[in-house]
Amino acid sequence: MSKSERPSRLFRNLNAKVASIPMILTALVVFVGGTAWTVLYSFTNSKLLPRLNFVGLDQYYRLWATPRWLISIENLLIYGVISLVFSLVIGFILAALLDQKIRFEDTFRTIFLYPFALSFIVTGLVWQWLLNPDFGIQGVIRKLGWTSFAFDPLYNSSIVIYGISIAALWQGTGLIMCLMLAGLRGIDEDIWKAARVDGIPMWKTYLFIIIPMMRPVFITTLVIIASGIVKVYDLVVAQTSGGPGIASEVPAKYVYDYMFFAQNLGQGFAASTMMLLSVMIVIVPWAYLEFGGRKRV
Amino acid sequence: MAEIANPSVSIQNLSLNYGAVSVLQTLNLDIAEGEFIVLLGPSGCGKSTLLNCIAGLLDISKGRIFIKGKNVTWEEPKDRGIGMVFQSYALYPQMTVEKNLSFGLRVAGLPKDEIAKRIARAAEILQIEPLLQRKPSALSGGQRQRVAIGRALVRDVDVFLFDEPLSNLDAKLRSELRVEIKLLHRRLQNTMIYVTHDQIEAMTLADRIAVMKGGVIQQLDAPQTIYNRPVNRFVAGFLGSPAMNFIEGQLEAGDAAAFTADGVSIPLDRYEFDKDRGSAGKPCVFGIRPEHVAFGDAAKAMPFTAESAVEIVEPMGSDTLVWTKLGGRNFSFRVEAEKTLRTGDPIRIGFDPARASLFDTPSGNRL
Amino acid sequence: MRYKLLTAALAATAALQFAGPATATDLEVTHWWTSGGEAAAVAELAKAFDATGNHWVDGAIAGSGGTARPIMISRITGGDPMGATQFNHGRQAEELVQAGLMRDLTDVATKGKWTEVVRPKSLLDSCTIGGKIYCVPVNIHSWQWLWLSNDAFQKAGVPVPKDWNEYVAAAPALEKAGIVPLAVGGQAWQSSGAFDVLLAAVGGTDTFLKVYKDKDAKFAAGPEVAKVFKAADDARKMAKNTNVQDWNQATNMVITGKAGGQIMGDWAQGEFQVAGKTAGKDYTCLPGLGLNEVIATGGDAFYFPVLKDADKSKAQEVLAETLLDPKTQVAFNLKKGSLPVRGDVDLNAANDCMKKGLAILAKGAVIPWTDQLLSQDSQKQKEDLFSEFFAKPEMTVEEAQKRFADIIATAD
Amino acid sequence: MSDQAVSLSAPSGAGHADASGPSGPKPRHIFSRRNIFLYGTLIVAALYYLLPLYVMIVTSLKGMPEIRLGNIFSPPLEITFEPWVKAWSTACTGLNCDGLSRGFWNSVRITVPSVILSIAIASVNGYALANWRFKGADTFFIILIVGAFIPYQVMIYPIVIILREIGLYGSLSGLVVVHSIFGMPILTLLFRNYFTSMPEELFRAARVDGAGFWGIYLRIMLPMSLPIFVVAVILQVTGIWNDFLFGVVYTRPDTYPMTVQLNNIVNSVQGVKEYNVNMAATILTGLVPLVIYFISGRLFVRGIAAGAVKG
Repeated sequence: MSKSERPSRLFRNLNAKVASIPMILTALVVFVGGTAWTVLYSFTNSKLLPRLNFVGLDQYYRLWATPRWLISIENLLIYGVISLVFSLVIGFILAALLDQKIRFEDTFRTIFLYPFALSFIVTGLVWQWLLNPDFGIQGVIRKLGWTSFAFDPLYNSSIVIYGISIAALWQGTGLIMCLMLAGLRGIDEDIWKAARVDGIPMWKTYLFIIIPMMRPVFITTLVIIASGIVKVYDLVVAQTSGGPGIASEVPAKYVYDYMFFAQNLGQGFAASTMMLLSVMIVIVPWAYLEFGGRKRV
Repeated sequence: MAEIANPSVSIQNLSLNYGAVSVLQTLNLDIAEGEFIVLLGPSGCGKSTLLNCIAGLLDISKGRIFIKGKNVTWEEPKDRGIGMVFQSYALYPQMTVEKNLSFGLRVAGLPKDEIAKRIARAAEILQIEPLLQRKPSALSGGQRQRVAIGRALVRDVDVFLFDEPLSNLDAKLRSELRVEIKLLHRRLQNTMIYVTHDQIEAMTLADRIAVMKGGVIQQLDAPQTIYNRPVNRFVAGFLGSPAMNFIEGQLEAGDAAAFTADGVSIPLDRYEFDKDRGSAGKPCVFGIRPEHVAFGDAAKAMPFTAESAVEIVEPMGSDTLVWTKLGGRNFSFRVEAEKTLRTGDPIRIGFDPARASLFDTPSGNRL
Repeated sequence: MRYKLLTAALAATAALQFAGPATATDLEVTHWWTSGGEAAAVAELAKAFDATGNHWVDGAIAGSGGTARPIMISRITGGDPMGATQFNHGRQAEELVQAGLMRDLTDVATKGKWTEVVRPKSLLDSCTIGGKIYCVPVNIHSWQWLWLSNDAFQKAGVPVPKDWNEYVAAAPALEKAGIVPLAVGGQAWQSSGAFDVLLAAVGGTDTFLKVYKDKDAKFAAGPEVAKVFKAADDARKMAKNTNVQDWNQATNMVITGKAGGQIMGDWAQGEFQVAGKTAGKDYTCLPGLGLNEVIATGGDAFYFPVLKDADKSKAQEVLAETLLDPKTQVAFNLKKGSLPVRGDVDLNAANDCMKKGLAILAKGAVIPWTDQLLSQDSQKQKEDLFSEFFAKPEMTVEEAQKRFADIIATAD
Repeated sequence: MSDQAVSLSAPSGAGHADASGPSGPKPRHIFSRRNIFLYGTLIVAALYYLLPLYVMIVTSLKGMPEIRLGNIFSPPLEITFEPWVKAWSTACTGLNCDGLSRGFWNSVRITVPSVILSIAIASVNGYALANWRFKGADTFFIILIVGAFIPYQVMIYPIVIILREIGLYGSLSGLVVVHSIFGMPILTLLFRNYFTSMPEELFRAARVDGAGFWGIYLRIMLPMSLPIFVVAVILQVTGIWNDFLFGVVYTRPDTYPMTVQLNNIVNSVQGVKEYNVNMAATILTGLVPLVIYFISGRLFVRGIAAGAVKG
């Protein structure tokens, strides 16, 4: 007939493939290539410039023997759990409140969302200031007469990471609220009617019916929050520079510091490889389940 | 199945798999020029998938598709000479009706006057002239579907594909548009392939119906044949509303073949067996449509009669459906709307086994 | 405002178009001198360079070397080098030189007889790799100073101490008067540097060298160094109420009398000067913490990346010469509070503290500093340790010393 | 229905007793417990979110002496705009004393092309992934999503090498490429979700109509994608405008974006920290994204609701 051979696989859907070249290049060259490059050089003793002097796993032995790295990991875990839990909880509660057909919804929403427009650098600076024990919140309350009042998270090693979380939540929950609100708006009104007729209390409806229905929203939200958590850097630098001491160090900062301050690229790369590895272990299987299924052809 | 000499659409050994899941299995279908074919089946039977394969919107795994004698298996949808109407109308929301209609023609680069001519014709046929400058959001559901049909119309093609076009409409509009589609077919004499799960649409519109299940065509025949002589229990049960009565039992041994179930014995001497009647004691299912059941005095004349009592009465307006028990099974039949029956009334029913269907229980096939 | 922007835009276009002639070449110089005194000192360099008919394009990057260095390195390795860049001389730029990215200045140096004028000689040595000179030292910075606020001690009713031990003894009085005895900024390099100073001052020159030059880990774990850790423990206790990050904010605490003193390099002097304070009257400086009057020959240097543009390369030479010009040296170092690298310049304008430094230099009481002795990697590990030590009162002296010895054992 | 009720109750006279029962619209109390809880919570939350902005604004309008003495929450006794002027036009970094003004235009020059390019690429990606899946497309997409978790710092070196190899290092185009690369994961996810949520029949209809990959994208999908484009523009403008790391590493001083200058001004402590100038500079730097949020906040939520969050 008109075509006797099946068209070559490669040229089927050609336009889509051509259009995806930037994505493919980014994925392969930048993300895969860059990552492979990083991993490769993590086995070297590169200092200021990348060089291929292999030293095996030395950088990794050293990494895991470094107290600062261990503190960084611990901080990231605490910060991650706090961010994740509170972002979702606060974001959802605010969204649920805004979804009650309230007055001034626009105003409230704008108030909750605006911090997201500000960079982490700005956020860090402002909160560094608000949490300054001398003239921030603690200072003001002490001046009001409550002299024993203590709220100085940024200057207290054991709670400094919570101080950073406060700022992070301030900056980030607005977006989460928006996502959640959008998700809530997407829920069929009939569900609410059904729950009301059945006499299910509102909180139960949310917990057992609405939230499970919002799975896709939660997934997008999780991607956004989690990627932000792993990458947290600017905020810490702007707010505490990792201090007091090394109490608020985070892995991304360790990577940066060792690559550029300490001029020990190998060590920095080893640390980033560990970060990547842990991200991959969690993300890749999930991403395959989530996005790999052929929902359409 | 009669060979069609010059099929308009011919599907040969078509298969479609998603990984290990087989959606369509070695399917063959020849459609004659100008024929109105309805693909009927429950959701998930593969009927829409088959239509999308014909349209070229899905890549098939195996087999070939011919339209007008041309192998279009690997052709783009636009090159197949088809027009398609979708369930959700799929009108481009940002374009006016006119732009919606002309979009495909503009893409194809047709001259302006030709486009105008075709739109005028389609608008005239579908009576949507006053709507041409409106956006789809300003149209009612029926109007939208007319525009969607118009979009297929202007393409001036040989084969029209309808993917459940009336499912999103209310009952009244549905029957109106059904008639219009029938008229359209009469006027255009195009080949039309129509996917639906609605048996009324199928019965009223089709020259032939293909009943599908599990990616396989169960029966392909004229509507009356399918209705009266379903090839298997699935087809029998799927068509007809209210549904056919089924009584499970077995073939009686002895010279006068009969069907027995739970104290009922139905003589089968008037029944036309499809194949060999099989051995005695063979488990089978007896099916009879409610409208083939006589009641009262009329029942007495029937080869088979039985006494029973009314259980539920369902007035339908035009007639009334009465539920009773036969052979231990729920059994329904129709009576005129004027008859007043109450629950518990003793009744006599009867029918002619010649109008019944008998299916083999394990395979479900017609005996 | 609009007018200003417009002129700026015009000037930029003009510069692009007329960059050709050799007479006026733009040379971008990156550095991280952005504090008050530092910026004033850089202005002197820019002025001198502009006077040669070229143009100094200032590439200041705030936030200390840590922020600036990756940018500089990225640009040099990325193929978009600046005209010249600040580095601490020492081991930081070694690899860039080895990779052939930095310009050999030997010719300029020979012409300017650098080997004769630069003093101490060790400065030029740190710029020399494989017999060739790659950088221009511009100043001598020494870390070993204790800056004391005379006001603060007056307020506390104790005499201004003359050495570290007296200072430690005076701490309770200061505290009683609501004064932070010792200001140590939160950034890691400050606590680490303070320890190094204590090591040289309390431990003595030999101890210092044995630890950092010979990298004798066993010695670092020994009783000599334990003494230094004891002093560091004192410092930690004295500094516990400092709530500032930047070194100059800490200096500012001393300037305003909120803190009794600060262990900081001579660059702090620039801040006192900008604040209009007079050495001896408003503040006191104790080199070597008053215990061991030595000066380290650390300092800043400029490196010149290899450029393709011939005009710019020429301008680099001009800049290199300008940087070591006696007049520039004096003007720059007076503002910066550091010591000039030439012995043959007139420093009558120098103040009290600077003169002390010059005198020590003349005596030859000079030690190499950690920038030359340790890699940045080891420095960073040390910074992490001391930053933790100063911020975490629970960390015992013994634990800190053990970890310190571990770092020395693997140091390079 | 109601007629029936009346006719049933009328003869017995029991209807009179019912008259005292609920009738007419249900009364609503403005100060019901629900409302107090609802608005109370919202107002408390709003205070938490507004406090820093309030402090920033108030501080930026105070003179330094007042800041040193007063409390950070008290309104300025004497309003001065000098910090704003200084932050915009005269604050110094090293030798450059032209404040943020230069950086503002640099940021505009960086942000506009970066936003356009990154959204163009990501929307096409999302469209291809949603409607034109080809073998391996999912793998690339997953790599992108995982890439969203890579800290940018890790990528500085490889990017330097890549940019050097393609000859874009140090140029504005280089920075635009970098922003497009790092904006790609989240944006592609958003666009993919949005296009997936669009009725597939529309896409099929267009294919039957003969439109190809680009035809459907430009003529069918784009006109329908305004909501998600609003979301993407907002996210990208915010992200790129606020970027510090790439701006500082991949540009030269004369093209530094505003955030880099903000950092320079804030960290170039000359003597005492001028908090009022810092705060003014901070607000000025955040102004562009803030204005965009205030204007388009409503569209933002609508855009997200329009499909960005549907899996």
